[in-house]
Amino acid sequence: MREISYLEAIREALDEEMTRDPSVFILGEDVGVYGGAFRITEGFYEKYGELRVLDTPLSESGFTGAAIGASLVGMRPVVEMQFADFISCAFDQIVNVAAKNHYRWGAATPIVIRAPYGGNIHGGAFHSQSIEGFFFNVPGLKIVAPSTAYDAKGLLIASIRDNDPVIYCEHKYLYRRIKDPVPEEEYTVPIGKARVALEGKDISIITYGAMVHTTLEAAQTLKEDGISCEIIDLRTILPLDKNSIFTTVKKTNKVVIVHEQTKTGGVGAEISALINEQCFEYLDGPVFRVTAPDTPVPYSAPLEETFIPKAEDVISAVEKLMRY
Amino acid sequence: MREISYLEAIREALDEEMTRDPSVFILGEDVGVYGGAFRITEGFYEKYGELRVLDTPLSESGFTGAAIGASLVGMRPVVEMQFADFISCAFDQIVNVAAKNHYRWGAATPIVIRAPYGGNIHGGAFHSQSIEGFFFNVPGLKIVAPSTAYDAKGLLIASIRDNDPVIYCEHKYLYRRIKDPVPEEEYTVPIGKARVALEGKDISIITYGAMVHTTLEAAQTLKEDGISCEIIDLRTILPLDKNSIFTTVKKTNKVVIVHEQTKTGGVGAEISALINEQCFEYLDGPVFRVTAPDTPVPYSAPLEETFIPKAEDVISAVEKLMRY
Amino acid sequence: MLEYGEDMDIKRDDLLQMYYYLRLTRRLEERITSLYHQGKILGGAWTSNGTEAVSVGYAYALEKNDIAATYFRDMGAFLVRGISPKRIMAHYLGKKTGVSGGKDGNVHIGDLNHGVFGFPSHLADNYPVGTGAALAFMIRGEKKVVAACTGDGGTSRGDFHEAMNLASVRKLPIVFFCNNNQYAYSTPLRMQMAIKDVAERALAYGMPNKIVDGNNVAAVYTAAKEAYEYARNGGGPTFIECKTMRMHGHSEHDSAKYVPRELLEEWKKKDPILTIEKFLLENNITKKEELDDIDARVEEEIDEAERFAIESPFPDPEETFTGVYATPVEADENVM
Amino acid sequence: MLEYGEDMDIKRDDLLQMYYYLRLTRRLEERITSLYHQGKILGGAWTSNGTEAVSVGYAYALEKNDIAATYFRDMGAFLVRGISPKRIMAHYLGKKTGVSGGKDGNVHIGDLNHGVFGFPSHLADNYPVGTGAALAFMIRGEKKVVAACTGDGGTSRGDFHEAMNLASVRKLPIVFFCNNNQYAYSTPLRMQMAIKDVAERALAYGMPNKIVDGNNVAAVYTAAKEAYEYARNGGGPTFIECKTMRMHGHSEHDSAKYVPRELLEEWKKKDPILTIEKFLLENNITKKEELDDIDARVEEEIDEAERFAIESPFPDPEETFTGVYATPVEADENVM
Ligand SMILES: Cc1ncc(C[n+]2csc(CCOP(=O)(O)OP(=O)(O)O)c2C)c(N)n1
Ligand SMILES: Cc1ncc(C[n+]2csc(CCOP(=O)(O)OP(=O)(O)O)c2C)c(N)n1
Ligand SMILES: [Mg+2]
Ligand SMILES: [Mg+2]
Repeated sequence: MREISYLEAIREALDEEMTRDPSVFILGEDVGVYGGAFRITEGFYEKYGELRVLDTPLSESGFTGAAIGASLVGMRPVVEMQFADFISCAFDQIVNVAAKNHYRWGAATPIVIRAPYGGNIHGGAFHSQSIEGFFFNVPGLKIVAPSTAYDAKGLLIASIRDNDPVIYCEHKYLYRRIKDPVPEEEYTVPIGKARVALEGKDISIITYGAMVHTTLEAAQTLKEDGISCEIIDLRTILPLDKNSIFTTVKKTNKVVIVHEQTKTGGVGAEISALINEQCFEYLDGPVFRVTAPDTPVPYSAPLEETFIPKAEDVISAVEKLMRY
Repeated sequence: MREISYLEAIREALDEEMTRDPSVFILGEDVGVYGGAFRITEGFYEKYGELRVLDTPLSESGFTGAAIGASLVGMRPVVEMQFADFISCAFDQIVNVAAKNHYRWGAATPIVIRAPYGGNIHGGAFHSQSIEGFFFNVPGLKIVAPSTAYDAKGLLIASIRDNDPVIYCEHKYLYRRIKDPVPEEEYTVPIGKARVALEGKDISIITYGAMVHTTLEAAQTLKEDGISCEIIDLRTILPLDKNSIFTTVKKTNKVVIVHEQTKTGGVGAEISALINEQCFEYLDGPVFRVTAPDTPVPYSAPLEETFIPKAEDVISAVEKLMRY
Repeated sequence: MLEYGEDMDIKRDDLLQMYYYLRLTRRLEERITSLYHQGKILGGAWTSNGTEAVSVGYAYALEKNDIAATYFRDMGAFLVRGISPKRIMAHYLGKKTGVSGGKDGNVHIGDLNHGVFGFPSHLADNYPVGTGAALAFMIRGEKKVVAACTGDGGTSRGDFHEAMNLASVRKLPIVFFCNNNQYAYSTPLRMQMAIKDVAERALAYGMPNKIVDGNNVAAVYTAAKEAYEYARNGGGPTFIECKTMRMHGHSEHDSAKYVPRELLEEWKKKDPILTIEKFLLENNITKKEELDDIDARVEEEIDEAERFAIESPFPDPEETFTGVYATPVEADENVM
Repeated sequence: MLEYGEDMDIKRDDLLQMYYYLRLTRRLEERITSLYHQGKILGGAWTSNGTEAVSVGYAYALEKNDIAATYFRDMGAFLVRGISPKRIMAHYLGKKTGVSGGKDGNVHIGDLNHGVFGFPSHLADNYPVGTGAALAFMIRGEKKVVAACTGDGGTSRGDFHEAMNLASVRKLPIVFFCNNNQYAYSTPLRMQMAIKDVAERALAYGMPNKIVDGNNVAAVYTAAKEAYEYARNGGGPTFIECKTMRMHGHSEHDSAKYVPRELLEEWKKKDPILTIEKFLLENNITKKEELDDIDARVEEEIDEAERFAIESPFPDPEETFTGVYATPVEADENVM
């Protein structure tokens, strides 16, 4: 199968869905004429016209609200945040309007918000944030975070077709660094289903996004030391795929959670708490978390390197748990 | 000692701090002439003048940003959100400016944001939210949530004197329903320190805010059944008082966490994860969470009653864990 | 004689219909208020008392397939758009038969079957949301328009600005209304903005604006109709300030001591129902008896609505857990 | 002869100082750009190239105890306020000796010792923040003012609106500047707003506005000075649009193909440094030699800054964990 990059996968998903369904359109800053800050929508303006690849004024709350309104009358808007960090400006529209519409008055809000997130790109505190924590406690939202080109495409198509507001966390660090086989035929990756990124028997590592690759790297080293890791790539963060989580816990009885998001109140906390609640007797040791520390994302290279979890961090957590 | 209400305690704290320190001022909607939607600042306008009890236009982001700027030049602003729910409109200023100022460029941002939060008042999805989840994953913020008049006063004074941005979660349901002894003399309740609301030996219940009272009620019933509960009232949610949490876990070996906030990604998840990580061998059973379900806050009485955790819910979780 | 009729191009039936909706709005909200005081409606009660002509006028001028992106003093719009008093009353009582099935309450009324976007409490949030519907109409080449409304206070919010700007840049088919009732809770207009007329806000967007007497339903209707046609034909958005006065407190628990009594006295004389009534009678468009008939019909409808609401069942407690998603991912496992 | 000098009331020394700062800004940013292309500066490089007169002018007109609430094309303001090229260069290189000790980078420069509010990336966020400092000055009865700046694109954000409105209602001592460089990233002004001049934004707030030639540092300085005095004396805020042109891409990785070449050609002739140079020489205010001396001094300073920055140590990795709070609650236990 041909291989394409994570970025190309996102572009293809958008392109195919826009061709297939005239209700899909894109809006955000510089997505049109310019093709987007990360060039995701390059060529779309020429292909779909200025109304379906809509350059907006600099106003995240305004254009996110507009996406919500358009979705209420039958459109399927895809909002591009130039960087995920700017989603904070649209927070109110997302948590109070989009997330609550269906519960409050039965109005489905099929919008996708693309959030180019994550660090390791020397972006500093305002261009590197993991933003899933802003929304993880907000009922009514869905959050996905692909780690491969295959999932990037399949999850984006699924998100566009989904009838709920979906925050699509695309990791900037992966854009041009990850390439993997992606079918030419139409497919979707279901929202709410994790995948086993690596089968193993000794210990489970639950992770998502760019950390899947860090974790795979760690597992490679650990394998050489005779430790067989099972890696669960969550793919969807909200709602969590509890079945997949519990299945792997019951299989290996040991769990390490890895994420780039800061620790306190992170996705890992919920996973750990769920495991504790429902698989307590299966646990052979504590559930460890390998995460970024509770700080903003620092800029300087030695600081950012310290901030982002590394394969060595995963390895030492696994080893510590194996010794437990 | 004289008893005053939770609401009066908040008012006294503000009044005394404004008298003591000319750099303290209040801003928000209708806080001046009107004395605030909940009448917290009644009489302040006359006493301190229109600039220190400042009625603002309807613009949460604007006046929160203004508070940040004032704090950077030596003031200690107290922002009143009319309802905590409206804090969503100021989200960007709080998480990107206030929270990151000190880490990024060493600028302390001593602001307090008063957030009248919580349900059980038939307010519906927009006037009942617990908003701690919006901010719990944001390094640089402090979040407090008093459950008694004593703590309401002491924590508010401590928050005003603190040099970091503090979100002060005051539970609307408690305003006029809770009264307890409050000294006339100046005192503070330290940020970051939980308290033992009830000593016990069989099981620990960790909670905060209005749920402290629900939990005390449950403990009363459980006591009659011979179960001795220790109740930890967190008082500060961010950063968590890990020592107090671990101490009670090591004492009773059984933990139930109770909060009104919705479950997924709630404060309870982090507490459970911390306990799992650091006190695993002390646990005699899973850590259960009693929380609101993952839904917006519904309006209709039977729905809201179902939504808000009750003493019976706490009792059955405790009983289940005791049987474990 | 009132100016009302001058260069007015409104059919008799329409005038009578608007009279009917004004009455219906007033009386429905009065009934809601009294049920609130009886403790049957929980939480709070806000009314559009004295300002009903704004929402009745702008909604009545809409076509069937247009959209109203409402705010919380738009009871008139809910009714004009065809949401029945029964369902509204049941909604206020938190009943299963209400607009939201009990999930939401009081002023938070929305129903896509009637082209009404529900009000999110956060003021002005519906300005961007309304803009989005207008954008959809433009993309699809449909000749529909959107009416979006907020209060004078709401115009101070960032979302107001971002929506007005986007609508102007893209010449979207939307008309923005401001119910300028001179107060935002206790905050008078002069503490809300440093301009004389809210309409001046539109200058920042190069958007046409208009000031109308918000107590004159015909004037609101006419201005709205005109602006809709302009928008429908590609002219772009208009901002319409409706000058009126909030005649009650912010809500039923606010005595509004901060409002000068003389101001209320002055506006009482300009009551929108009195105004249209006088006009209809003085111009011999109708007779007292016909209006009495309408009033009687209104009373009946409201009695019936109350009866219906009171007799309706509450939602089942289990419904707390349903409806979070339009497409649930899977049955959530029960954790405890 | 340039209009520059007409009714100008600027001392010779001040003109030369502004010339110096323009040069320093230009050359410092050029050096930054070249270090970026050498891979020594990570992440990105944005410059104020072609628009330096805006920030040099507004900052030079401030008094020592005033505040500048900056945005990301305000290098001139950082320098004028006394933040040294050394510390700025070290900041860009992520060094411990930089303004933020390596915690932050590139355009995010703030230092309260120099009365500079750091730029949060989120455009226009510093408008409300600046407003707050002005409010503090008013509360304390201090005769200080605030200068807040943002881009043309930044004026579309809600925070712009909320800050402008609050400042107007309260007549706060703040002057709002807009660096109107005609583009927001790739978005031209006409897709950003449906008005001719950004200055029209001020009409919505009843705020005085002024349009100045943003490439004429003396004009910016004079307008700023006047507005500061007005604000200092209780007159309230002013909005000043500085018309200029972004002469590079949005950042170094943007070739700005979307900008018509003729537009750049046209503005190249109006370069702010050329403009002041010509003025100074043609009016015999200075001689070429004096300017050459200044230029040489600038080169030296920048060489020294680069040397300093390159020789400075990186922060210790442990510093990742420090400084989150001004008042840490307690040493956080180590979890793993
Ligand atoms: C963003 C936001 N902040 C605060 C509130 C609380 N609040 C409800 S109504 C109101 C005043 C509204 O004034 P205005 O916009 O003039 O509308 P009116 O009530 O006068 O019709 C306020 C502050 C809110 N609903 N939304
Ligand atoms: C709220 C927000 N959204 C998006 C961005 C990303 N961004 C950085 S600069 C820029 C364009 C800014 O244009 P303008 O305000 O005109 O300033 P200029 O760069 O032209 O000086 C954008 C969209 C941002 N910084 N802040
Ligand atoms: Mg009003
Ligand atoms: Mg610009």
